Amino acid sequence: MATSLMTLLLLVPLLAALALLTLPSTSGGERVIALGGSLVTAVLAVVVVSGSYQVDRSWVRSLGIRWHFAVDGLSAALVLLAALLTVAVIVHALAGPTPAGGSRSTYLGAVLLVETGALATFLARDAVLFFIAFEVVLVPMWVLIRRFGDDHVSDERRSDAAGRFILFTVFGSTLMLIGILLLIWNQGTSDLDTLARLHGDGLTRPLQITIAAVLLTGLAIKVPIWPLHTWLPSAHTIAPTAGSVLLAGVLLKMGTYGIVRLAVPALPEGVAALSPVLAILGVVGIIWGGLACLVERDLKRLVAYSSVAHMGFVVLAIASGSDAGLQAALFGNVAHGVVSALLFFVVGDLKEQWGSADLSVARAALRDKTPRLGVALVFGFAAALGLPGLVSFWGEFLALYAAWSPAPGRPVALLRTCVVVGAMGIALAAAYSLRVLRIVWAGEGSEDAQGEVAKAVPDSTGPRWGVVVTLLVAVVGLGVVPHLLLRISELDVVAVLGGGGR
Amino acid sequence: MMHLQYPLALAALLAGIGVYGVLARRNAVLVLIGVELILNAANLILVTVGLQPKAPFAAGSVLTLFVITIAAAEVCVALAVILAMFRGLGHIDLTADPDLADDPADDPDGDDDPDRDDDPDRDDDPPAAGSHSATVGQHGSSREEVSP
Amino acid sequence: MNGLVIDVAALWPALFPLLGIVAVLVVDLVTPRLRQAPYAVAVVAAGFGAWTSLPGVLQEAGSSRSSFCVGQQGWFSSTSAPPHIAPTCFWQADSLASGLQLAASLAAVVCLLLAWPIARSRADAASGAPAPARSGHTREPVEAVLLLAALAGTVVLAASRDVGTWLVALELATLPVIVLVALAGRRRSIVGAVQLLVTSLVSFALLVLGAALWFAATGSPFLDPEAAGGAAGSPVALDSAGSAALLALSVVFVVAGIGFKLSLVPFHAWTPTAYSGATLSVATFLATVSKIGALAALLVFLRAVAVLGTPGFVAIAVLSALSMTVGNLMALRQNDVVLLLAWSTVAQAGWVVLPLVSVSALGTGASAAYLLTYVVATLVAFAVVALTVRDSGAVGRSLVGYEGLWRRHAWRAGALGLALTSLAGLPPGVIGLVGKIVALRPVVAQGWVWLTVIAAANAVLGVAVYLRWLRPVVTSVAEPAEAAEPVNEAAGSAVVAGRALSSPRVRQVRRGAVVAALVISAAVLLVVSVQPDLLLGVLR
Amino acid sequence: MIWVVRLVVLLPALAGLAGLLARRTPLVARGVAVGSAVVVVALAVALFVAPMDTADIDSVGALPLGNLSAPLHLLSDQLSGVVALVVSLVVLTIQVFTVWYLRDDPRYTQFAATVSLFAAGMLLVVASADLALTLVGWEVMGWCSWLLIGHDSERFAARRAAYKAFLVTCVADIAMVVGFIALSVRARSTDLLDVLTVHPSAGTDALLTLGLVCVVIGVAGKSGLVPFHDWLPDAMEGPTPASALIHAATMVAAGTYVIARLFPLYAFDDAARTVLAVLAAVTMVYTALLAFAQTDLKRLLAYSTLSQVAIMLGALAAAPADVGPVPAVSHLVGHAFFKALLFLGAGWLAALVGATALDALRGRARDRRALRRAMAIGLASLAGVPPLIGFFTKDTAIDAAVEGATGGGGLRAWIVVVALFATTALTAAYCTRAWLLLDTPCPTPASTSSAANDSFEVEHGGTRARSLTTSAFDDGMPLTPLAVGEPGVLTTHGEHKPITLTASLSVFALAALTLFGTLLLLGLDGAVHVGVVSATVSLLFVAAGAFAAWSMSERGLRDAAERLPTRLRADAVIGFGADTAYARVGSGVTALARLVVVLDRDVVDAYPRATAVTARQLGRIGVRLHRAVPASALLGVVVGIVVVAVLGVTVWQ
Repeated sequence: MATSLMTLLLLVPLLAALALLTLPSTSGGERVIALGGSLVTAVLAVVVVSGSYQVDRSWVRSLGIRWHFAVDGLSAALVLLAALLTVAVIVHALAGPTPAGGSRSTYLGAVLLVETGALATFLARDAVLFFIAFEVVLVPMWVLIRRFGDDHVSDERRSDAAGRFILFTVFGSTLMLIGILLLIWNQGTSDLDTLARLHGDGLTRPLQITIAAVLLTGLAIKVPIWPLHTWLPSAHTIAPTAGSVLLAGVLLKMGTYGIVRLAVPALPEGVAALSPVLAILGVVGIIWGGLACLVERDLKRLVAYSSVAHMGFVVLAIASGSDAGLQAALFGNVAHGVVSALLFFVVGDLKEQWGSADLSVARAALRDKTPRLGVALVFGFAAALGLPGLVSFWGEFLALYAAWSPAPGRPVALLRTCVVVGAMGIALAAAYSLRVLRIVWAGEGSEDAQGEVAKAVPDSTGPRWGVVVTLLVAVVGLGVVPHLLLRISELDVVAVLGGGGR
Repeated sequence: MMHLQYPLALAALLAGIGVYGVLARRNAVLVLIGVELILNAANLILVTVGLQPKAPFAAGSVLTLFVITIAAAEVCVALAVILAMFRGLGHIDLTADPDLADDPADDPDGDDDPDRDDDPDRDDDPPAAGSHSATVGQHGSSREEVSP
Repeated sequence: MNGLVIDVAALWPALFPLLGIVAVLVVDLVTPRLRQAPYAVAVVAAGFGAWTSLPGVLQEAGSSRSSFCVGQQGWFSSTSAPPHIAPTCFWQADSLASGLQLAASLAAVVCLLLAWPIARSRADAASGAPAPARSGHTREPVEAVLLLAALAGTVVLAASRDVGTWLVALELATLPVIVLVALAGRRRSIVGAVQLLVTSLVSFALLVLGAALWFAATGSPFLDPEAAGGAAGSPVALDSAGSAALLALSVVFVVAGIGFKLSLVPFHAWTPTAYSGATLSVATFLATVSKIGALAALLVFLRAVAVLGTPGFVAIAVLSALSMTVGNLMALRQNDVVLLLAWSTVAQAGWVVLPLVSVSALGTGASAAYLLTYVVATLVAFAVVALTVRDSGAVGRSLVGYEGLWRRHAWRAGALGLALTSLAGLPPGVIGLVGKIVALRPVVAQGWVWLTVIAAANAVLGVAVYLRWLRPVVTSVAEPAEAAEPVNEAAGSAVVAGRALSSPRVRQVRRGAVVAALVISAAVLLVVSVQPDLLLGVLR
Repeated sequence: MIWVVRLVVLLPALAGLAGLLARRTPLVARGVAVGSAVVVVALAVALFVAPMDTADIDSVGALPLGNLSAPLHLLSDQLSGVVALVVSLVVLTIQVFTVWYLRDDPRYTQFAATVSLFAAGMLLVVASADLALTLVGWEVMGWCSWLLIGHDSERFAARRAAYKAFLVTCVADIAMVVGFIALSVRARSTDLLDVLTVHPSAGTDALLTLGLVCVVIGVAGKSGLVPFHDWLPDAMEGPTPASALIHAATMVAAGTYVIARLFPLYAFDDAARTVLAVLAAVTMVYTALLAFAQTDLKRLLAYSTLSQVAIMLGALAAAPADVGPVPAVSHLVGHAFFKALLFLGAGWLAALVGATALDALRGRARDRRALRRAMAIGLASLAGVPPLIGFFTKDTAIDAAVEGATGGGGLRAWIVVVALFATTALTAAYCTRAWLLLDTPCPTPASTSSAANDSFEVEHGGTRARSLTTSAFDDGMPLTPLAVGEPGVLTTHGEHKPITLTASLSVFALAALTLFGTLLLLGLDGAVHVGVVSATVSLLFVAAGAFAAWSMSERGLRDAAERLPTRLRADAVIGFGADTAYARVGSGVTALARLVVVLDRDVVDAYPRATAVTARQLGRIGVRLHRAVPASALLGVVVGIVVVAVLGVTVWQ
């Protein structure tokens, strides 16, 4: 029973997705299937997380790949995040018009497929299985962007965005595969727990560094770490709301999760040797993203660049190598998932109403005319700038703390410089967040707006508002009580760093 | 051992000439001859090495026979195809840029069209018969200038 | 009495196609007007061939089903043959060889189904006029016979263990295909056949040269590790280094000679021409059974030298990298799906030989496994193309013909999607992904870093290639025409021509056999995607 | 009792949330805002009366962070009790006043909720025994100040001022965050007690100094020390209650409290204290001078706040270790009362007159008796006239500084002492000037013309700054725009509304606190400690300053500031171009951002794009090269075999 629950958790969204994809476009059952599927999955996810179930069967015997899924502190929060965000995405999608480009059932099916892949990635305990799961999300996400993307732009741009997304990621994941294969070849097992327990034993330092470099490069594309981030803005800009939310809220997490799950425990020395590079790239990402946001005109692109900045903090935290750093990374990961999901829901709604997300067009202020979206936007950007009391603060503060006092053997002076520079990123975040709020919420230039754009857009209502409120509650709640998340990962972080396994 | 060097050198020479023939000739039949030369080089090696007492089953000679047989089969098919080429394209020049454009009515996937099951003759009408014989004539005069 | 021990049971996979040839000829003699009869016979023969290779597949690792065994004590004493010849067999089908045989037979079944002709009466009715008396009589049996012959050659190749059998089987697997290509009878197909012919002739000649060098280096007609191990005692070499060089030369000649059959760059030039010239079923055959034969031949040879350890095969690495890159880059420009598949064959051939850089059991098994994943996926793709061409005519050969396929034929589009993602190595085509893992494993194990990076880059290119096809499939038909991807100049005219060619009426052609082919291959693809072990287990 | 501490923080936060939820029903919102403020006052009284002297009150539980301990404790002691009480009292009066002041504002509920949240932030800082919690409260205040200053978001100036305020303080907070991190890394804990008990090792402790200096810089941002001072006058764009809140007891003064809490560490670190001393000394004198030149009552008060907060920080910088931080906190309390009083009074006056420009307000206080008295008490207290609270607290601060200077504080303390006395005189001068302007009814014709002239000049100066701004704004980037708050800006609120009894009562309550608040401080050890000498000297300075202003104003007949050179005054009104300097920094960053965007597009992204283009081009070339010519295929075969053979033989092994 325990094991079948875990498989069920993956099967339910998969089967629901298949049902949706094969459903004739005229029938109306997609509502029930999609919502039911995602809800059941969410419930199962909660059950699985609370009961720490696992399944371990042989799958591809000739390659030694096991059907091994389990949940622990590193992945629990992400599993929940993926499952719950999918429910939110589906509720949101059902409550509004389907983006042009295809039938709603295909849209929902692709969403559920993405969920399947994400859950499998977070749960997988076999390196190769992890890789396979990692790839599952690509095609459905490609379909979401390619087919359901912003229909105000040319087909060329949609194709470019979707192609960029999938090609960048495939390159990254193939590199990751090479790293995984190297690791497996040298360690003789693909079991992640065993790899963690080996903790790099039997690997020479140069080999560790090589493998870590390959793995981290591959994963860095997914995170994305500067300078491998250029696929992200276009993908976010073009993707429909569901795509953006899942991309930012779930898919990006797979990159950092991969680093923590795969590279850090199995290759401690390699990661340590590369941590200066990671830290520098992370900090460059923070500043780069922040600066780009200062002049970016497209709201969705702006949020995408802010993701680059936020993931920079996570990377910095990982580079510190201390347990507080890993805690910060995992927390920051989830925090960014919640916050960017909130932002993309709101921004997606706005874009849907506005027809574009161009900030240089003077529009009616949200503040009084569209108070709900306005409040959500304010909270979202307040969280994006790391306002204490909201969820992302803890991730960023702890990341900086961890980088200031890294694990022994790491370059302290360099990391401390990174902390100072990274802290400047917080000021940049404040600058661009307030810039957006000033333009959109307070209505900079709205007095000059004329015609169609001067009209207030309809406010968020019904289920869509419910989704936004839920995320708002999460943003505030986790900000006030960060323990909820930190406790989940506490023990496992120590295990990951100490090579204890579990 | 020394005496083995000479046949092997001859084999190398033959192979070299064969390769040259393959590369230098434009006429399909002459290319075929180049190929035969290479095969003969291989045969020579086989026979030479087969003289060694260690080789079991008289393998050198047997393999040579095999190769000769295969070459014969090859030539049959090759000549058939070259013939088809001549009938279809009007020349057997291997360096010519072939005209791939089929008759517009020609379905690219002929196998499913009941109308035109197989009628190679009906395909692209080749050049006039006179021109045929002319090329054959030229061909026959051992210059490999092939029309058109 | 010791002598040539013949185990007929082991030979059935090859005998059934041969018997099929005879049966086809007999049937054609008896009922010349039954167009489908030869195919039915051929399908049955190939099917039986597949069935009889199953026991070979299921045998445990290490053992093999052998026939034509010699070398038992005393047999040669009466002849001049040296007494030290080890007991050996001319036919050894271990599980890997049997797996390839099985795959070849099954692929041949699918190809035959794709070539399934229309019943005579229907064809006459459709054409509205009696077909020319001369036509139609000969083609079906000829095609069936040639396909079976090529299949027989492939099957024998996989099990052959001596140079003579190997060479004969290789020719048997190649020559009929040349004729098959030419048989389509159009100008394009003749061009393809000529190109295939001259390439194959030259390659074969050089391959024979390689085989002769093998014989010179080892003094043995057997392609087995003992022979390779005994290369030091070569009759012509002066020292062991020279002997090793000679052996290496023979190996690379063979690799290059078979490279043409595998469509490795730079021996690939015939591939697109022949694919587009041949009928779809023959193109499918070229892409699948032929490739299995080529790889089987290569593996026979390479497994013999595997005993020499795992030397770095720079030559294979270069060929592999070149093939992947060129194939993908060219496929990226194609708007004709058959041409796209042709170039994708070239690219995939690079992946197939990629693991062979490590000449070890790991490498050969990986290579075969990758080939099989490719074969299954390609069969599905070709079956979908065949079906689409039957539905919508020439436009089915161009990418635009697939616009909105998802909405029109969900199942077919699903099968195509699965095939394309398998080829691209992305889930849901898990088997393609597993294939990639399998192929990269030996390379990584050997530490060929530059090659893995090229492979990674080509994985990306490959995804780009197959997504170009997948894109119209998932695109909604309602999309405005100008939104379609701008056609490049090179292929633009072809597409325009293709559009002009597509007849407005949807031709109601019977296509049960094609559907069956699609269903069979897609089912196999799906099953192995869910449980890749079924495919990989074949190659224990 | 433990719950009292928690509730003091929690209640205003919940009130803020409730206020947001009750957006549609102003009545409920009012009730929640004022009611919660009343309860908080009651709780704060309890804390004041019976402080617990503990720093181990759990808030939300310790953070599980491995080797970093972050217990997130709250504390309660005498100091926090006094400050909490003052904060809650000021917030209560402001909430009451706001009910009247913003009664017609559709956004009243949001405003009141934000004030509650703001109070929660400040009270969290007050009750926090953990650096992380302090940071939370600190930033929450910053965010609320953005909301409050930008309350009238229809106006460009308000949006800009809010943006500027948040950004400037946020830039300083970079240092604050780094400082807190440095301090907690020393102690491996964010707990205040742990941080304080890790005493500096012998000699210098670089990490400690770095941390403390960084905290000083962070405080400088929120407290408006030079060079971060310029956001505060602009923040006057917010409604007057917001200004009162920010200035009186919360955000601006919070820096004092934070440093006071960390005083044991500062006492041992001369370097950090010197930085603080210099910043504070410069700020108090410079901003007092600017205050004198202002043409707008609210801006005058704003500059006076800067000056007064610098006095507190100066006391912290100069006070000897045994005196401790109490004198500074004492002035914090005094300042809270009289500054809230002054702001609410100014708001009242402005509501009546419809303007805050001194020209427009001239003599308007004279015929409103209650208001006139309130303003008089406030200004006198600001100037340091005994027996008002301002006198006691300021002289306590001066006394502490003098003690530090004479007790071995060295140059650092002397700088502060000198600056303190200078500021005393200047404060008296600008208070006198303001009073004379408010209370002298009929400007003579001559002075009118001169005033017109003067205001022209000011307008001129303002316009200059404006044009600079607009050019920066044209490119759609709201980072750089700046406009000096125009003199005489009309508030949009409460024109000629009769004041309600409760609102006026709140003002009177503050006046009463200004009069008798000293009694509150008696409970705090050392909070009132007036040295005879220093008090006498400072009184002399007060008198001198007042007299000078009076004589400059020709007995109140004209504006004392008119005696300054016109050019100088115009520049002083716009803060000597500090705003322009900020804008330059802003446009510098924007230019960098543009560069980044260009680099992102044309360098970082160039590689993938180039790869795609190359692939496509190579494909095109390949398609062109690849023709169905059999001979070329043969050539390929032969060349390939040769290459492969060579490679195979040479590289084999």
